[in-house]
Amino acid sequence: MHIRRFAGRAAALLFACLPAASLANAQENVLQIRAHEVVLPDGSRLEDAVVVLENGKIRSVGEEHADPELPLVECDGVLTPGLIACQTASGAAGETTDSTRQLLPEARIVHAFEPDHPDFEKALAAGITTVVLAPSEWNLAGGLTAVVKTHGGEVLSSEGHLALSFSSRALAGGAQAVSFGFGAAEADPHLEATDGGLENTASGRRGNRPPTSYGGAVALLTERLGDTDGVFARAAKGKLPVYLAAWDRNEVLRAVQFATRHHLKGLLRGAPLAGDERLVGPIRESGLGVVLGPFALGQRPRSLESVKRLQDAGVPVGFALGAPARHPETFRWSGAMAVAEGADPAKVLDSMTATAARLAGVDERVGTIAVGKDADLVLWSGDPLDLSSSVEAVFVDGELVYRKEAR
Amino acid sequence: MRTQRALVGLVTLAAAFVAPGRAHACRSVQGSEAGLAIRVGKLLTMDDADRVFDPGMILVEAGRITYVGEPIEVPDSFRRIDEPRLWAFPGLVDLHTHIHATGWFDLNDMVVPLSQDLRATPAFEPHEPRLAYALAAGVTSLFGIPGSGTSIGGFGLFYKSKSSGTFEDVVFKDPGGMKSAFNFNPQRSRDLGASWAGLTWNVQHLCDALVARADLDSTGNHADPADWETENLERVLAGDLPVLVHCASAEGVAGVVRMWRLRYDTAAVVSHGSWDGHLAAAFCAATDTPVNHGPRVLNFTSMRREGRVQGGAEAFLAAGVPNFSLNTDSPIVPEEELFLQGSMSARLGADAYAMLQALTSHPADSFLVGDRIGSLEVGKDADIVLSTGDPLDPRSRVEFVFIDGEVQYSARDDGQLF
Amino acid sequence: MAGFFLGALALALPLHAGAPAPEEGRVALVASKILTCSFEGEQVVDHGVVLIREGKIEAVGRVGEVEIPEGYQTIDYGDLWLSPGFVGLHSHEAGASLFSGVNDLNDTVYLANPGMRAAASVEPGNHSMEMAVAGGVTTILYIPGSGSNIGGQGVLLKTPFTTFEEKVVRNPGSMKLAQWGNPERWGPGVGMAFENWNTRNTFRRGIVYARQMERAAAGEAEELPRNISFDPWRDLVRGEMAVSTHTQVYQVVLMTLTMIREELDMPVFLDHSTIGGWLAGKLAKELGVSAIVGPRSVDALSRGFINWARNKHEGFRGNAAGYQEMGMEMIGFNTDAPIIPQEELSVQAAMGARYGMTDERMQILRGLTIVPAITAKIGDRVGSIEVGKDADILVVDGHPADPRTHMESTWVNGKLVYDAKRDGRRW
Amino acid sequence: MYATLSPLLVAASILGLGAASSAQDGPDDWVVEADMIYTAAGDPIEDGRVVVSDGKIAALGGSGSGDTLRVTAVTPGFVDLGISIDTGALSVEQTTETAITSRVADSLDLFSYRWTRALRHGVTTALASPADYDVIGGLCTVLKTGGGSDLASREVKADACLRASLGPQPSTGNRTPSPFGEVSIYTRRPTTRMGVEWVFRKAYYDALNAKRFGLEATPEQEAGFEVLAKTLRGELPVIVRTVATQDVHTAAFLKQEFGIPRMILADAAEAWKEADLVKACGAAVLLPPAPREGRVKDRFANDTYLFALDAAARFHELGVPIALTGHATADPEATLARQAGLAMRGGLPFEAALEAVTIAPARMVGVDDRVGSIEVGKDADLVLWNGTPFELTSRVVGVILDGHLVLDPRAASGDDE
Repeated sequence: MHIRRFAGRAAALLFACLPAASLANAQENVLQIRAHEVVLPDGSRLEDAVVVLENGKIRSVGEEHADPELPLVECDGVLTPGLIACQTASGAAGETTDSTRQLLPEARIVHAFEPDHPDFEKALAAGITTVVLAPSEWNLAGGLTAVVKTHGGEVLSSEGHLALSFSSRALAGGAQAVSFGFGAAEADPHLEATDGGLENTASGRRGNRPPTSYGGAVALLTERLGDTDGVFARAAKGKLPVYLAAWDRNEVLRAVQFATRHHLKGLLRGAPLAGDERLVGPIRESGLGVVLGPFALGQRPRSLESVKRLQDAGVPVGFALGAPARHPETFRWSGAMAVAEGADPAKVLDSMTATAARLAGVDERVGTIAVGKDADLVLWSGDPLDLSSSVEAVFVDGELVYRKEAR
Repeated sequence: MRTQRALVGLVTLAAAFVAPGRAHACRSVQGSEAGLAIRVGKLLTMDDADRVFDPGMILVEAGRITYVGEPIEVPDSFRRIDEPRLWAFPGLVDLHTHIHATGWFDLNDMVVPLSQDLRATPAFEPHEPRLAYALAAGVTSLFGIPGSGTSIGGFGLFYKSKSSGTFEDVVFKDPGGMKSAFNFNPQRSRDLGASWAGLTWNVQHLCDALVARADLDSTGNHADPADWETENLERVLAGDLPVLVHCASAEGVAGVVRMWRLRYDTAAVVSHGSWDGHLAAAFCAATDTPVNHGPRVLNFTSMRREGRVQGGAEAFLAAGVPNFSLNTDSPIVPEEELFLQGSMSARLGADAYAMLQALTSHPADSFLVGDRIGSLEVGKDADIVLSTGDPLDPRSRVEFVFIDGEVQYSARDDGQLF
Repeated sequence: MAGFFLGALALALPLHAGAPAPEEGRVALVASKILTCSFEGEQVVDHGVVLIREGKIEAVGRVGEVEIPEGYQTIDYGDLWLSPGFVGLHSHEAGASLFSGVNDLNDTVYLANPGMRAAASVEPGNHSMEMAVAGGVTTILYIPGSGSNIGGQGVLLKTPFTTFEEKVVRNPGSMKLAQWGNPERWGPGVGMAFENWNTRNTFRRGIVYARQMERAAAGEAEELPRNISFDPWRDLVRGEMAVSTHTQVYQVVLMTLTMIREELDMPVFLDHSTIGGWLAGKLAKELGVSAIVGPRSVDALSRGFINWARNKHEGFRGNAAGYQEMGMEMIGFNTDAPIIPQEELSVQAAMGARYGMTDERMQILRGLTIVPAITAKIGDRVGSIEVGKDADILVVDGHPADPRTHMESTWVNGKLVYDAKRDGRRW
Repeated sequence: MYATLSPLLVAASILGLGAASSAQDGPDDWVVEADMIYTAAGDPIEDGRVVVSDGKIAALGGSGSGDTLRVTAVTPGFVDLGISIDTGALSVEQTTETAITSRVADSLDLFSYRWTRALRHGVTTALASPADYDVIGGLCTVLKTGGGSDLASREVKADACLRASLGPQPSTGNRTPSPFGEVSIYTRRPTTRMGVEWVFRKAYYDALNAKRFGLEATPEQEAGFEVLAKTLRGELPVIVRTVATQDVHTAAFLKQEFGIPRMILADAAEAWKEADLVKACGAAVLLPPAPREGRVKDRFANDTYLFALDAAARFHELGVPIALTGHATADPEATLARQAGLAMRGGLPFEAALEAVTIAPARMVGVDDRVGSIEVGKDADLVLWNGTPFELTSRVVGVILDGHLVLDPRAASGDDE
């Protein structure tokens, strides 16, 4: 546990009076939380409101007074929904890329979900209660993403999105082909001892050779969208959202045009310069969301501005965690840096909660403090985007799962 | 090495006898007949009268030539060799060779710049393996000399490329002459003589002293007996022994003529004279200095500057050099390719017959051994080569080589070695 | 590129300065000796004259018997000789140099690659061709390498000239076969048996395709879908070109003769054919197969290759001489350029003579000229100084195969493409 | 197979974003007055006026509503068929040597600053081709070098010609099977020029055989056969990269063998050595940028070739259609305008040099109905000069693309006013 020196007003959390054990056997495990500010779904904040949790759900929001018989948690910080990261490889570092083939659309990354992996504890401690496990951009069709909670091992969705890649890394001739194995094909039946004029390298593709050009990749994906059944077919019918990885601007434009042409729903991943004035229009028209970041401290302002530009254009934005390469604590930094470049703080916080839930396709369960939703909440010592504030407590399914150690 | 050589000699000898179908018993045990009569289709004597006999006959008795000319009646006691389709010509002579010793370190002794008291003889090895190939190509006499590492390398010896015999059978003049080097190779940075000036002063300082002493004794008797160290050098300065001087480039050739011919009036021969040495050819002609050219017969400077191919021999002969000969500086160019030096010079414009002289009579005469070798004349050694055609024509094949009247090589029996 | 003679005839020799202005392409060459090298008939014309018109030889004969008509530029070469241009049937030098990093030699994706055409990589006017012209070689067969059993199709070219159309004599010029000796490196387990099976299998399929397409052309059969890999067999079946075979070692030469010539009835000639190949000379003579010998001129009698250690004296045995002893007449020479530079083709002939090949009926010079020309089936165009043939003529100061001889000038297609005085002596 | 962009997006992109540089929205009206207007369609007009409105050339002379731009000379926007702005290996489908049906349009990067730089040097229309790693690289597209970020708004002619390449370039990277039999997509033919010629001929004969003998083939092959059939009918020109003289004569013989009506020899540095053959076979020639030294080693194909500065003049005299290219490199010496100047120094007359960078290339790829000359009704692509075009002393001071003022002569050289 990091020992952090925080200057400024240290929130005195009145937890001391309620021993943890007694919380558990309260009447039908009901719990009341009173915070100085409660973030509502529309981004506004309630002053000194009480939120009542029951059986892991939110029973009511905004009560004036707390019921004296019921256990009460009071804190003069901010109560927000649990943060949601739209991309991570927590606990599955080596599992997001397959080096034997380019197309593995039916693969499910949920099989790599290891609930009690330490990566998830770290995420929890940073206020992140739900994450999207996603395949990497090295495979042309990496498979299906999974949406999971960071505590309790619950899988919200084992078929979140169909991950496709428009990045140059997915092309056999790409600069950093993972291993030359990508290029290997099964022994060429035509490579006899004598060429005898038989068809060999002439027209037509040979074997399961992966494409080496952008045009080839688009053609292959278009061809697969014509499948009659399977994940490609479901994506084509709009029943399965897509998760399009793209980095350079021409890759982003190509991905957007592909989604528009085939009426696909879902989101873009990567796209640091999605805010370019020639891209915002096409992205807005396509209806795709954009998962940006994670931003590093040295990030160029041009990509930080993308958050503001996309949000101003009404494009739903989410943030990527990038664990285990990145420490979950840096998740908030991406949002903070975006605000520094002019993004609206409320919208940024929303893109870490409500919008992220919508992009992950689990907004009916999590993402806002609203009646009926899962009781995934985070108590902050101050405003979450204010780097000096810290996580005081995290509730998942109404249960206190993390509490900052008293000094 | 030597024992194996001898063994092979025996085997070959034996094989000659038992080889079926080989009619030529030209190799027979010597001594039982009075002499040998060789009749050939064309005989090049290479003598001063340039006589050619078509056909021709040579009589050999006791290793010496007793008759050269038109075919004549031969007494029955003579053994006859009749080869109507072959040419005969004298064994080839190479004045600049270093294959008398197998060890590389026997080439130069460079402790002091002037080694006039050293001789190549101690390092000499009679049946050096490379000589077998030289013999197969018709080279019969070689002047084995130290290298060009010092201004005066020492004294060389004349020997023959026999396939058998001891030191006495093989060597016919020791010392045969001195070896000196004028520019490029002897210019060492370590000691005096790094520059031409230093090098020239070194030699002249020694020779001037010897000449002065010789003048004192011109009354016929030496005041004190010749110092054993400089005894041979004094014979050179007196003109008894010739000196072969390694040099290159026009200034090099001119420097050699100026010192060894004009200053000391010795029997000096300019050796190599390559790169653009032929520009000093007129100076050689004017001073009657023989030139021993090679192994580079191609003028490199004209190749580089004008992109034109030009031969060195043609230039020397055009200037009227009286005695022109060719060398291989073996093993730089293999000894057996001595005749090719002549072919290439002819290809590059030199007169063909002059090139034949450059391989036979001229080298012998320029080094004062013309009385014994270099041409087929009565009284000379019976060093005779029989070949299928013109000696300079690479298409010709050497069939037999006689040295001192005995067959030392037979392509038909030993297999064509080159 | 400098020194190349491109356009119209402009001659430096001021002979007969007074004659009327010569018409384009009309020349009369007078020389003390003309080595015609015609396959039959008179081989030498003393003090003769050759009339050239539009690149062809119009007349050959003694001065006085052949009249020099009006408008011919006469050149009297005095005591120099005239010889036909040499024909080199094994060259890899007409394309990019083998050391230039560009691979024009072998495309051996398969063990048999009959579809490859060497014409695609001919680079007119490169340095090797300039030297070949200076060495007297006027026609070459440029072929792919021996990296695979069937390297592809060669092309017959004239060595000078800077455009492909002026250089080409016949395309395809030959089919390049490598019986054995290099193609083993194609893959593990590739040996004589498998190679011969694969070669016979490919030849069989090619011959079946070619015969049906020939009958279809004559309207007697159904046409097959065009197969550019088997097209060369149509020329072979018509007998318009031969298979040039890299073959050496006695039993491999035997396989070339028995399989390709006898069993498959294909026109073929032996390239290299050294290392004891001459032992099959008698059979080659019966089957009418020529031997283009080289670049090795000798076989060392000792069991191994030539004994470089020089400590054993067993002498050498001439390859060309071996074939001659077996009664063969059709013996040519080969440099496998650039293994031996193309310009040294005449030296190969000299080595043939040195190692025992007799020359009383000019076999050496014929081996450089008419024999390879007839072997490559262009005997009607080059190889000798006869009426109607291309005017490919060398001006030499002695026997062309004698290394001492100097090439004064080279005429190809009636144009003076090299002159030692004008261009500077190149070789 | 890959449908063009849906109309939805087209409207959006035009609305959205002007040219990269000076951001005037929508085409507007201009009146360009110049001492000399070189129309590349007949004699130049002295002291004339070009009226631009609604992205087209409205009139030559007379009055117009837009602002007036006063410059010394005006030429049509340049057309560069060898601009070679591509995404390198990612622009060509190397799973097969004859990717006949793949389209470079799907792999373009229109955000690259090189388009903008070429535009500011006067190149308004360009042919985008795939990189030359395949024997037949696929279908090229003619597009404007400026305009919206998506291709549809810029494309002048989709599938304008079929790209092929001879010489050692397509075989770099390929290799023969190794003795250990390991097989990868690069273990294939060609590995030499002979192999390249074979693959090209095989593709055509497969198409001819399939049609003639009704052989069955995959849909993709059928599409490929149809593209090749179009080249044989002359509807689609073939642009073949032939740098060395070997490749020039191979291309000429292939043209004659298959009777391909329209063929452009691209980057034909040594075509001057086979000038008569090029004339005889009726091919057009696209000359590469002049190298600084006389002899240049081709970067890709490590093939040494000899460039002749008077090549353009020779072909002009022979009546062979010629075009020049600048390869849009960063080297200021290699702009397309500079190439025209260098060709003139090699003996090419001014009119022929002007045509070689405007109407001639446009005619070669069949877009001379819209671009390549200053004629009423054509696209308003103009290059404004402060002196005689192509002279070393002159500079491109203004560029108008589809009526947009991309480079403003007034701003560029304030002192001109």
